[in-house]
Amino acid sequence: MNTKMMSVLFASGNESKLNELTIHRTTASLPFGGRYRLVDFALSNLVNSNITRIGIITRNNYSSLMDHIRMGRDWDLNRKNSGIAVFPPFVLNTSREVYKGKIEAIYTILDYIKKSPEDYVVVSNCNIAANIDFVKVLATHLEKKADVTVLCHTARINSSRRVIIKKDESGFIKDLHFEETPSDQDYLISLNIYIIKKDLLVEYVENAYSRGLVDFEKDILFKEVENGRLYAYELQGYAAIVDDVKTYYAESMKLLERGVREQLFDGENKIYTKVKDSVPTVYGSSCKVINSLIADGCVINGTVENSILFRNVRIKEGAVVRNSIIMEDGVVMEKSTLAYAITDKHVIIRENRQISGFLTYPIVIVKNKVV
Amino acid sequence: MNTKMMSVLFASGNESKLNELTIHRTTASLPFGGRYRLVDFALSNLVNSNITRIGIITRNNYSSLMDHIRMGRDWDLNRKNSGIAVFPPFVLNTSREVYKGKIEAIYTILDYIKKSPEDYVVVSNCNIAANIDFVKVLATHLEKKADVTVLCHTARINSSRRVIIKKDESGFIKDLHFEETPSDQDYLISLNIYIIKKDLLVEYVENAYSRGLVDFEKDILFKEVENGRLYAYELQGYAAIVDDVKTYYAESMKLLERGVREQLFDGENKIYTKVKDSVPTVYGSSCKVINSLIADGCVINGTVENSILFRNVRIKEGAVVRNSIIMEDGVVMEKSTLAYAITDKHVIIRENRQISGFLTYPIVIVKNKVV
Amino acid sequence: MLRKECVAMLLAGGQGTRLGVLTQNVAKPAMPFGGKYRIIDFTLSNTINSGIDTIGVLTQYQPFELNQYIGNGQPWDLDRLNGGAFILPPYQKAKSGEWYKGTANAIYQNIDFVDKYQPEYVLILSGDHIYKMDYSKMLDFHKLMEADCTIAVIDVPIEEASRFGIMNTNADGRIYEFEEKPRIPKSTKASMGIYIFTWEKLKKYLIMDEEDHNSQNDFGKNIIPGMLRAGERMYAYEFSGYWKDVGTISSLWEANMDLLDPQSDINLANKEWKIYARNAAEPPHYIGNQAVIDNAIISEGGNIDGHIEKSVIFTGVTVDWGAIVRNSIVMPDTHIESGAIIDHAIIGWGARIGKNVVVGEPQKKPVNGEWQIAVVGPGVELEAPMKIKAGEMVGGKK
Amino acid sequence: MLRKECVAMLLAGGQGTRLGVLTQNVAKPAMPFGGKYRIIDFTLSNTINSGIDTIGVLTQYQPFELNQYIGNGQPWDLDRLNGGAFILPPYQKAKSGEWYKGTANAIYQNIDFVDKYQPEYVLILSGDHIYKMDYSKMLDFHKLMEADCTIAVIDVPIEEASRFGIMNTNADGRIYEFEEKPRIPKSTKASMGIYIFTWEKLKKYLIMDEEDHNSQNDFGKNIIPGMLRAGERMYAYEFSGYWKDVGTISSLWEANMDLLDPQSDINLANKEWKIYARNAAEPPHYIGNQAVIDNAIISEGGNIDGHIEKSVIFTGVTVDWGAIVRNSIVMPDTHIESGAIIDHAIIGWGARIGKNVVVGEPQKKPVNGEWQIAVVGPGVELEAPMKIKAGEMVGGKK
Repeated sequence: MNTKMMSVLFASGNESKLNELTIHRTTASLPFGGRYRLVDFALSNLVNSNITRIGIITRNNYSSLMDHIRMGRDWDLNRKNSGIAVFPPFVLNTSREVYKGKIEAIYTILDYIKKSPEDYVVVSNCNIAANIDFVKVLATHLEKKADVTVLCHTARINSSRRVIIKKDESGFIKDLHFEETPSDQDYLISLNIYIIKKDLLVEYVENAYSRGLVDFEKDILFKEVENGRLYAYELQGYAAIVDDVKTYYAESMKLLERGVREQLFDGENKIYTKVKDSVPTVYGSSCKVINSLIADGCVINGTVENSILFRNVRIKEGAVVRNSIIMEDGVVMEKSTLAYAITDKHVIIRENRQISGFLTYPIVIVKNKVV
Repeated sequence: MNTKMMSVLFASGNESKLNELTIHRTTASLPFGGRYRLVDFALSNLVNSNITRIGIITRNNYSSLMDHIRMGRDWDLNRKNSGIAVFPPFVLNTSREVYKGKIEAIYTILDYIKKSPEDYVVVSNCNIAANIDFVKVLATHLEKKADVTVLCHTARINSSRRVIIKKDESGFIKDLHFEETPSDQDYLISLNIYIIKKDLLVEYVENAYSRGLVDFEKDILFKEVENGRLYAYELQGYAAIVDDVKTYYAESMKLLERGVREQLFDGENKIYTKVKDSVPTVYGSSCKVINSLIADGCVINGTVENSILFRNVRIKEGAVVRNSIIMEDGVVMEKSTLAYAITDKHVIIRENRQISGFLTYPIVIVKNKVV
Repeated sequence: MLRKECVAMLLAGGQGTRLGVLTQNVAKPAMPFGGKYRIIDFTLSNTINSGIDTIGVLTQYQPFELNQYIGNGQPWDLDRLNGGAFILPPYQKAKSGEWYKGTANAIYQNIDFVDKYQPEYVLILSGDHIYKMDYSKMLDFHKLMEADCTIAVIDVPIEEASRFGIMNTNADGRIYEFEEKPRIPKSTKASMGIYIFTWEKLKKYLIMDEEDHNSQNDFGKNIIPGMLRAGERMYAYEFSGYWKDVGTISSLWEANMDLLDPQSDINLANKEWKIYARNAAEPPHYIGNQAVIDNAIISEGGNIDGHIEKSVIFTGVTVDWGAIVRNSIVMPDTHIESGAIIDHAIIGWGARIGKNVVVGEPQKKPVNGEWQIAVVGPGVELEAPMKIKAGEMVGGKK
Repeated sequence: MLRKECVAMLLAGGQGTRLGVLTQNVAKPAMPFGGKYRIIDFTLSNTINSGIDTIGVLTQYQPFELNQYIGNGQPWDLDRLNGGAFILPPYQKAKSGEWYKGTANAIYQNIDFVDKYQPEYVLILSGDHIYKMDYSKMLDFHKLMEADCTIAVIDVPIEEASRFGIMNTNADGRIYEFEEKPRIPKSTKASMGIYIFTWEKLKKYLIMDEEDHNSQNDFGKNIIPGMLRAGERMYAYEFSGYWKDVGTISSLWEANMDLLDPQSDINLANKEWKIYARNAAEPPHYIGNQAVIDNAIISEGGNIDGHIEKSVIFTGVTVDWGAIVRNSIVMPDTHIESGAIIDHAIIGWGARIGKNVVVGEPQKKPVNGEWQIAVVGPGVELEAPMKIKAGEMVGGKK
């Protein structure tokens, strides 16, 4: 077969900082961009790059993820010989303990990785929204004869524990370290997406695991810097790392910029998601909508400004929604006002409610809540 | 929609008496008949009767079942609006306890049952091999205006805790009770497969659950006898109830009779199973095979008599297999002899081994064992 | 092969010449409708929602689009191991081969296909109507009446009845007379072109019809009258609800506009009877800072910064600042540039309406029952000072 | 529509007249082979195993069987949302429509289909060969050589070379001459009828070829020689391994017999390169108390109580006690009654060989390279004292 890459995805990772948004789900299944879940970007990028063997390692709350993925049919990944394998926690871990870090996580599925015929592995978190052509990344990886290619982009540090890269003129990495404090300055920031030759990944993980190490970045990559074979592949165009409520809100709102949407969605490499057979959105005569991203299936009779509406949201007459994110099946009833809010799936805001957060502190309303 | 029936299947139930055969699997996924698992009969009967909404309640060891079913595509059950729903243990049970009996099991999925649009429910165990047309059963159920139709057949009692039926001339049940002792005489025996109107099932289960009752047969059906609306639908043709190693072996061997195979497999209602893309079986020049059922993908160079070979079994030169059941990927090496044995999947019998059980006490060799 | 109680055969063959430039390169059933659908989505969804999972799509004209659109049938849940959706073009038998001569001949040529499923009943559908219908209820009626043929009928106003095939029936629904476009209609029960036949019976008449060299091999002209003459049990099944033939520009436009009318019977949002469509994998649409939206249906992938009023906007449409779209249908991947004014128009997919171009004109009511809709063909690019008048059609290039 | 690097086009059009009664109602690619396969399974499986998931199947002859056999493509993992398997019969464009005139014309008529996937390369295949081949390696070679066209060739014995299209090449594989069935072959590199073209280049030649009214619109006769004359970069890709054209009764029989030969290169059991087929949902086969099996391939669903020697027994075959089957191919759902003797024969699907009927005769070696195989057509029922001689063919009814 002609396929050269497989992939290992980590469905979990930032649940603690995403608070209410990930009570019932993994980071991978966090709704984003009006009709997607974060995992859609990873899956679509892989499929668009002809990578069809994808192992997803979950830690907890994976049932919403399983429900979303459904054997991968919406990504054309329901394959006989490859396709998606979801690894629930415990399955390979006889001590009945959830894995402690990526090294242990990969170690539990080493058998699956070794048995796969592909030579290269894309290792990725599921909290990235970007449009990535891994065929090009692999071509560069091979051309540079790198041990590990680390995908990165130039951006400000808007959250803690970002991995900062320093590279030389040839693109090889000279330094890697965590940065805890936000900055107003641009840095080269790792997206925690890697391409590695499979045999090397297995060697790294077996070595590290036998020494009791757990952190893939700190215990493997940071140490490998000195060998000089880590290559920094800088992604042009929009890329979002979502790791807390603040970044979730800020990166969502960036999608209101046309240029950002074009970089993320346009061109040949489409982003796929679970098909829900919604009807197109219906706008009534009394609606007033500006600067908003609106998914299918909504019925809008009120005012919507600077907001993102997911599928099947209902905005009733006289309701006003500003600078907010309303997830699937949300309802804002007559004469209510919502500002700087993130309402999770199936939240109902009853009549005459006034709810407002603040730009840097958007209020989160949890799933199925009636306010 | 025109579909009138849905189904609830119990994947587990007899694991304790099936010993080594169900260490790693539910009863539903027990291999049977050379290329099937027991659940294939239930699923195929349902699909052939146009029943496509099927909830399967599992208790433990359900990963082999999930792997076998794969969203139901081999039964054409990967439907958008219906199809298979597998309910793992714990999901709806906040006390983190496995359900105690069928009543509690059904109670945990009552929501799923209530939301389904079908009016009638087929409730069935997964340890039955038979070819059943539920359209006919429902027609009789409606014609007789029964509350519950109990499928049964005439047979000897060959295992404990069989449910024995006494009926009147009109077919309605006059008595139902457990029978613990085997007999040489024919009885009318319940197959533990029922058709019930959905609303009535919900009522039964809600009532019984609120009284802390657990046993569907004892606590509901036995008590309903006195109302006189339980109808006994007697199945003609072959039907097997598999509930221990002895019945497993005996019912398997019955498949060597042509008449039994015709009743189980022939006609319009095919039995489907997971497709494995095996090649046809190859017989060498030195083989000697009589009175045996042989699945695809075998390579036979030795002697096989009165036996059942599952897919991809290898019988080497000089090996002799008699009165045995060899499950998938089994290998019997040169000059070994096997008699009255059941070897689980992927068992290897090395050269020059002599292994023999006895007709009433077949020896079981567990999965992946090399002897 | 598992037996099927009922197999559906969808006559999707027509070129739909009355739709002009819109069907120049696309068969009518593949025509976009309602923001994200194709016309055929309604019939396919009705079929699977009625519990019928085997459907032959008979086509001989431009099958590519339809073939690729239907694909493996998955969006309609028709990706079945046994059954599913099959495109059935004419084929070459041994030495000879012939195109479908008429609707009945199309079924005749596919008798072998139907026979494989050994059905008791065959449902004959056409692919150019917008409606939601549970065919299983019609089948129940067919069985109850022990009919040989059941024809779905809808009540039409008496003044329009002479435009339809009219069924004259007894009180129990049994048809005693069929009149094609009668000058003086005796009833208002118009045929919807939906038939259920008992297959053995239909097969007999198809074979007889094929032997008759004077026959036009058409259901309405030959098979139905022939069966009536022979005294077969033929029943009219009365359907009530939204039903619209979209065979003309005016009716296609009207049917789209009906979606905007809260009083209309056609409720797409009903979750009990979903209409499925192949998904376009587009992001949500964006409504810009300058946009004014007043009663519209807008599908995914759009960038709308203009003024939209009482219009249906399909997937991937861009409407620039200052453009005005009123009472119109804007099909997929179209670009309406600033200053353009669109009114009572249909803009074909992939078209570009340049700055300040005017397409169509305001209208109060139809003329002789027909709205004067301006049509811009697929892929056409218009520049100012171009002006397309009411009812005018500008040609499609591919 | 997602772009595809390479689209495969499978020429499945031929009636296969040399297979006589076996292809009277079934296109050659749908012919049963090897116990549970159809001939086309090999090409479909090679394609998906090579990582190519979009395949157009060009057919105009008896497409039903093929259409229903391929269905939604699931058995070959070709049930893709984007891509998959498509049956492409000729279709009617606007007013005219025409059958495929030749292999090149068949691709020409489907240029639009290919263009939708914007492929860089097109792989042209035929559906009547038995072989296992990784086309992705051939594609790698095509790219490495920066070729316009790459033709797969296989080394044949020099004495047989004049039966093939022969490629004469430079040391690096570049073709400088192509000779169709040369009397005095200059090389032993025979074309396998498998081509990879850079799509833009092929499209140009297809359009030119269509304009040439003297052309037979055939790849071997027109396109390949034309490209060579024009000096395009054409390379021969050498394939080694099992490859067999099954276009005649004798070669079909031989290819089946090869499966029984442990020395043969055709290894179906190799799990790295599975050959997929639609599953028949039959129980395991049963070998009875009286049976003698000596070197055979037996598929599912059979009841075998006779004597089987060096034969291929398909799905659902019954061989009664006392019947003898030697050196033969017994296709699906056949019944061989007791006392019948079959030797060097092919029994078509659904046939019944009555008690004591004799079909075929023992043979030591082929005559002029052809085995004298007796053939019983599909569905034929024979009763004693019927005797079918070596090489004789008894006609199929449907």
